[in-house]
Amino acid sequence: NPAGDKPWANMGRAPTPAEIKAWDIDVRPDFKGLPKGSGSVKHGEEVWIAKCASCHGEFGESNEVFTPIVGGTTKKDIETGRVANLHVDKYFPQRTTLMKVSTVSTLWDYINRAMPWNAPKSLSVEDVYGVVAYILHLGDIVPEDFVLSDQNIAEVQKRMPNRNGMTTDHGLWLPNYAFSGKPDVKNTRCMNNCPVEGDIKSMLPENMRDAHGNLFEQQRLIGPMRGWDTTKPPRK
Amino acid sequence: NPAGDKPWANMGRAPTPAEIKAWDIDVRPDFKGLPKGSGSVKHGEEVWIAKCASCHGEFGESNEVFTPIVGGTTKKDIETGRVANLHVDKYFPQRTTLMKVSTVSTLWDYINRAMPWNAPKSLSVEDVYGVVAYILHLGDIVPEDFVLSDQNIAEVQKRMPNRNGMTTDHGLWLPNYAFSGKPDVKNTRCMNNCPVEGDIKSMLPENMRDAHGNLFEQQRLIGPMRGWDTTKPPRK
Amino acid sequence: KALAMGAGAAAAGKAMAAPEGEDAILKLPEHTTGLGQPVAARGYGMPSKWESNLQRRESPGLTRVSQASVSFTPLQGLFGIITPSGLHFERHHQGWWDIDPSKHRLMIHGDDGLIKRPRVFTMDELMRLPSVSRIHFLECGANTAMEWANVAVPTVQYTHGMSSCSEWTGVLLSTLLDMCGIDRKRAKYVLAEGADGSSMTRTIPIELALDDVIVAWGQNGEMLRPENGYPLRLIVPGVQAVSSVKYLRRIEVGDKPWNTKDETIHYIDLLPNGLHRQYSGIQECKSVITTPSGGQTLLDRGYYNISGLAWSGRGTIKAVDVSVDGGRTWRPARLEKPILPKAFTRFNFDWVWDGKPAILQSRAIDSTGYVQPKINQLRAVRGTRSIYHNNAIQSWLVSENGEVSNVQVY
Amino acid sequence: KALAMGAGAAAAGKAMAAPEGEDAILKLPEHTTGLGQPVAARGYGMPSKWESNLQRRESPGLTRVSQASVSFTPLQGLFGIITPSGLHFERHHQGWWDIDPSKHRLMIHGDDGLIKRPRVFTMDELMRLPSVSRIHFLECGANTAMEWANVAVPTVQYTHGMSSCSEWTGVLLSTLLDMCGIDRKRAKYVLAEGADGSSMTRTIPIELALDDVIVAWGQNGEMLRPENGYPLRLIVPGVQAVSSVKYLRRIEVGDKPWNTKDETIHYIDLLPNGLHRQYSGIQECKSVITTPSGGQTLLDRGYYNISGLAWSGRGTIKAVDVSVDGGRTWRPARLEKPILPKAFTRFNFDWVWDGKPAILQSRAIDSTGYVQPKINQLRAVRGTRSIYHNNAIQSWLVSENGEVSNVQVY
Ligand code: HEC
Ligand code: HEC
Ligand SMILES: [Ca+2]
Ligand SMILES: [Ca+2]
Ligand SMILES: [Ca+2]
Ligand SMILES: [Ca+2]
Ligand SMILES: [Ca+2]
Ligand SMILES: [Ca+2]
Ligand SMILES: [Co+2]
Ligand SMILES: [Co+2]
Repeated sequence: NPAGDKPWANMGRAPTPAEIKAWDIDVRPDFKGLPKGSGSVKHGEEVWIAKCASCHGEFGESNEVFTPIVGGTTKKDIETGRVANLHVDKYFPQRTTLMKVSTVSTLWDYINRAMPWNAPKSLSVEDVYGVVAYILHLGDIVPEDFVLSDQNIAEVQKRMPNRNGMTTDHGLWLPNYAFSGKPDVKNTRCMNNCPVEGDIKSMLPENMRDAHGNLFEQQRLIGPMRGWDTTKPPRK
Repeated sequence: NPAGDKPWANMGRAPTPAEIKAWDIDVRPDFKGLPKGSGSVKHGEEVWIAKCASCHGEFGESNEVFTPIVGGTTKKDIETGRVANLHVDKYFPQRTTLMKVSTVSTLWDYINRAMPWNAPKSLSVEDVYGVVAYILHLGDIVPEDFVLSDQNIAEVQKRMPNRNGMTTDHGLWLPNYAFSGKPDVKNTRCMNNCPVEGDIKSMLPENMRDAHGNLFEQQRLIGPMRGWDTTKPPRK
Repeated sequence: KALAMGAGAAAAGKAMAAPEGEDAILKLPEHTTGLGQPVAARGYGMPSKWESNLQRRESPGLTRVSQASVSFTPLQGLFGIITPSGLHFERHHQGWWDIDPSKHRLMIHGDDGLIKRPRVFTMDELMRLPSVSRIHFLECGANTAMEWANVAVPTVQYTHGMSSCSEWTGVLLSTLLDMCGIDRKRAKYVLAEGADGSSMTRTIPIELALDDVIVAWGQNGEMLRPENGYPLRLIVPGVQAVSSVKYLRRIEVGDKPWNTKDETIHYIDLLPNGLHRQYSGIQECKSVITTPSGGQTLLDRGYYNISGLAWSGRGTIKAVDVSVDGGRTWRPARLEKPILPKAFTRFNFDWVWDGKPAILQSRAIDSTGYVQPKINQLRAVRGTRSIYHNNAIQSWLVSENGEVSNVQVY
Repeated sequence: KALAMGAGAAAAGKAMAAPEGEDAILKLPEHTTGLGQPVAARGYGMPSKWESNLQRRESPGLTRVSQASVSFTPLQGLFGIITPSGLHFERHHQGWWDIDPSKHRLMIHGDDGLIKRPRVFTMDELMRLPSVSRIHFLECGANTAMEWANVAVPTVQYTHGMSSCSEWTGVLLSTLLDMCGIDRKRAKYVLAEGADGSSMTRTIPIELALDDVIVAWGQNGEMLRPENGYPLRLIVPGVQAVSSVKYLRRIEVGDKPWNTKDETIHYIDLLPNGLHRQYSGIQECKSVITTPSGGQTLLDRGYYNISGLAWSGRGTIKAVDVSVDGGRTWRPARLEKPILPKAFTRFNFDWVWDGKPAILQSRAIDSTGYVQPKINQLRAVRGTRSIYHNNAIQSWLVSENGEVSNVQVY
């Protein structure tokens, strides 16, 4: 190549510090990227009522616009860092945000970048500290008079109910990709006389036949098959 | 395959004789498929004036809706079966239908299936014989009082001006596909110091710069290039 | 006896009303006796009006608002391996946009010397770079999620329609990272970030980022569709599609994962013991029969060409087996070409329906030797609440009345 | 000095107006601070509004009426090997139709025992048959016709845009002919006939008919577009596209060619001696650089990824060479995968433009060893009036002002 090895290497330009600042908004679990500042539960409650409650409910309990943010965690969980209600034996119906999130940085980062849903990136640094504090308070992770700040957030992390609830010990974790990536479930390629239980374990309940609309109108009008006309009972 | 070798073999149904008749309209050079019947030049002229002339001109000479049908053939061509005006030295500007078509069956077949353009398959058998006769007459292939019929069409074929004008002796003729298909033109894969004449032999004349509209509007608005703004002269 | 069908199917019968023949043949239609539409009547063409049943659709009740939702590809009506871009499944978290590409920028940076030459690119600049064109599937990690516990939806559009396959064109992320002077020894992860309201962020391990990840602008020959990230998106082949960040505006190189909202609140797989598997990226080997499939009715007994799709996030498809007796016996299907890494592979299989109940299944094997599992095998390890990565063998029951239903059989 | 461009290009410059940064980054756009459109807002999606320049277009003056004309694919803006179906070139002889598929029939017959079991098929029946899905190009025999004598058109859309490439799905014609009991010994040709007004008819030799010819209903994953023959067309891979009869209604098997209008009045190649080559089917090996190409202006000096397409009607592409000095020196281009028989192959090539005039050319070599010829080599044998099968090396001149022009150089 007469034009040198990588003649495209100089394409583009250096960003300015202000440009990096405008876009580099991510906050990591080690709080790299977290802006200095603080916000109280009280301030957060005000922001929440004004800008969040309409979608998420006054106490983060709403299931209307999105699944609930608060609920399902206990004082015990805060101690252990494992949300007991996630265990299959608990039969707990819904998994809330606080039951799942393992790092408080995630709440800060996400609310700062994406909330309120219809006006993302409109909150001030104080607002974000405040609503995160308010949500944590709703989960009894911080007290009512708490002021969350870049100084004390690492302490709060130690009280996150599900902070020990994650594992990367599985075959789909990407860094393992090039190395092991061992699948956890294996089938065998049996071709004949294969062992099967054989009976039908589950099928669509009769009353859900038309839950997705008239399937006749969701299938091609020619070809080997037609869609079920779900305005009528099944053919005999 | 437990279902037999070709379990799809019985798909479909037999056509009825009437169905085959309705669609099997093709006419071959050996006149297989040609319906019995006849039509005079005179009848053909009537049909032509009523149903063809508006597009092709009274004498098949029009270049408006489609290239001319008649013209460029001579008495000599009728003798030799080769249209002399097709030779490169003749500098004959346009190739008409009669200069190219080698078999009269083609005219019959095509007019019958596709003309008039806006009402294909509306002609009677007599109409088709008639207009074919009329076109042939315009090319002086048959006399004014001629009546073309399934009986005499083979004789007419012997007067088609370009009947000997086709060759299949080339590398693109499909039956050769699987066998030889020898290309007639060869390049070599020279990589360095390749022989070239080098100068620009042809380029778009300046006055045709905008003959295809404003090229700026025919190219993407982003990417490595833009389209020429042909409302303006070339950039300096 | 033949299974007489409702609207539109009568014409398929072997017997005809009139002995002289069918009107469809004997009475020449208008299109055989008239003049049609001009060329370029539509400078950009659309499907036939007779095809309007094949649409992207939401699954009612799955999500609460349509801007943070999914629309499913109608796999039941598709052929081959290329998904028409207009039917590519959609997943948005804060709605889609049609972004002015002349104002779109991509920034690549990283602290602590991980990126020596941070850069900003315009689309003009990106599209000048050395590019690749590759066919890859995208599958949402939540594809087939509704079926972990029970049958919940009727058709393959809703069971498997969060997957599509396209030819993508763009510059390899590794090319960009090298231009920016990445420290290949110390860099461990990159963060990809979108320009939409959600500014979707996902952590991608450096092994992948330097392998086959594409910063793409082209999809199936043209620019990305707005719903698929116009003018720029990431394509992370073989990995759940949420990582293929749309409206890509920023790549940051770092040394630790970011644990973003969609890495610790969603796209985590709950195990019975209450632990969540995090960073579960790879879409394991999977297949599904699309013809015939749930919600369809067979018109008649006799021969059918069973057809479907197979894919693997770990490599190429080596074989697909089909069973028509609920998994007791299997025979290999024909695989159409091309067979490409991390791409859909189309399979076909001969079947004669004798009118008795039958259970149709397909089972894919990939180049690592992995064999697609049964749902009970998955459940034994992962329970029924892990939402993501359900790559179980799909069963379709053909009943005596010709109806094909979604069932679970193992 | 950088070549300053007109509308839209200023943003590509390296220098910025304000020292603190670009507005495109500093002022967050609406799509980063608002809520976008819902999923399935468009059940069938369309390209971005910013892409509307890429359209099928007629070449002014080429034909007299638009129903017997051609619209060209905008190859100058396309990527990869799949042509978006909405931009597939069109060639109609009597206009296009959107045919009711439930009323469409295919008849297969032949006299003299050449077909023992003549048959009529509905679309329902055809689509039940064993199918194949294959990627093939279609190229009109008249592609590049206007360039035999002189440069006549400005852009690659008009020089090469009568070619496109799609994934086709259908049943092999050989499967159908065998079902109908073809006499494989005595059958020599088949006639394919369309259902439109022109009832287009073309003779296909039995060697091809029994090889890889497809009776297709699928194109790029969905049904054929109306402009491309919905609901059924023939695909004759590697052969001039006029043989791939649209709206296919009838196949007759015979023992002699038919010499139809488009086999003796058109699609015949005039030689200098006045003879016409007839039945010139095969589309020989050809390539063209699509980026950069005629009618474009380079924004700046420096690196460009030269990109283009290569194909051969005789097999696969083995190599593509690129010259940037008008054919004096050549270097092999990178070929993208897949490389399939009788399909487009995408090539890419690194080039640094120093601001001086340059002549760009590509030259394809196929699996038979055939090397794409120069226009003067073709002319030496075929003259300048043969219209069809111009597969010459295409030259693009890059002038000092950045403009790329269509030129002939050899
Ligand atoms: C107009 C409706 C709306 C408003 C107002 C709104 N949200 Fe949300 N919120 C949503 C939706 C919808 C989602 C889910 C987005 C997605 O799918 O990625 C969401 C997600 C979240 C989540 C992540 C929950 C999870 O489990 O993924 C948090 C935390 C959150 N919102 C907090 C807030 C805060 C704090 C505010 C106010 C400052 C707010 N929201 C205002 C609709 C809203
Ligand atoms: C409304 C316009 C129109 C009318 C009326 C019409 N034609 Fe045509 N004709 C055309 C066009 C356009 C074509 C070219 C079609 C194509 O490109 O395949 C054509 C093609 C032909 C051709 C083939 C010419 C060639 O070189 O390919 C013949 C022969 C012909 N017409 C004869 C007739 C006859 C006979 C009639 C009347 C019975 C007729 N036409 C009426 C428009 C018309
Ligand atoms: Ca950062
Ligand atoms: Ca309180
Ligand atoms: Ca016949
Ligand atoms: Ca006269
Ligand atoms: Ca039938
Ligand atoms: Ca630049
Ligand atoms: Co997803
Ligand atoms: Co053509």
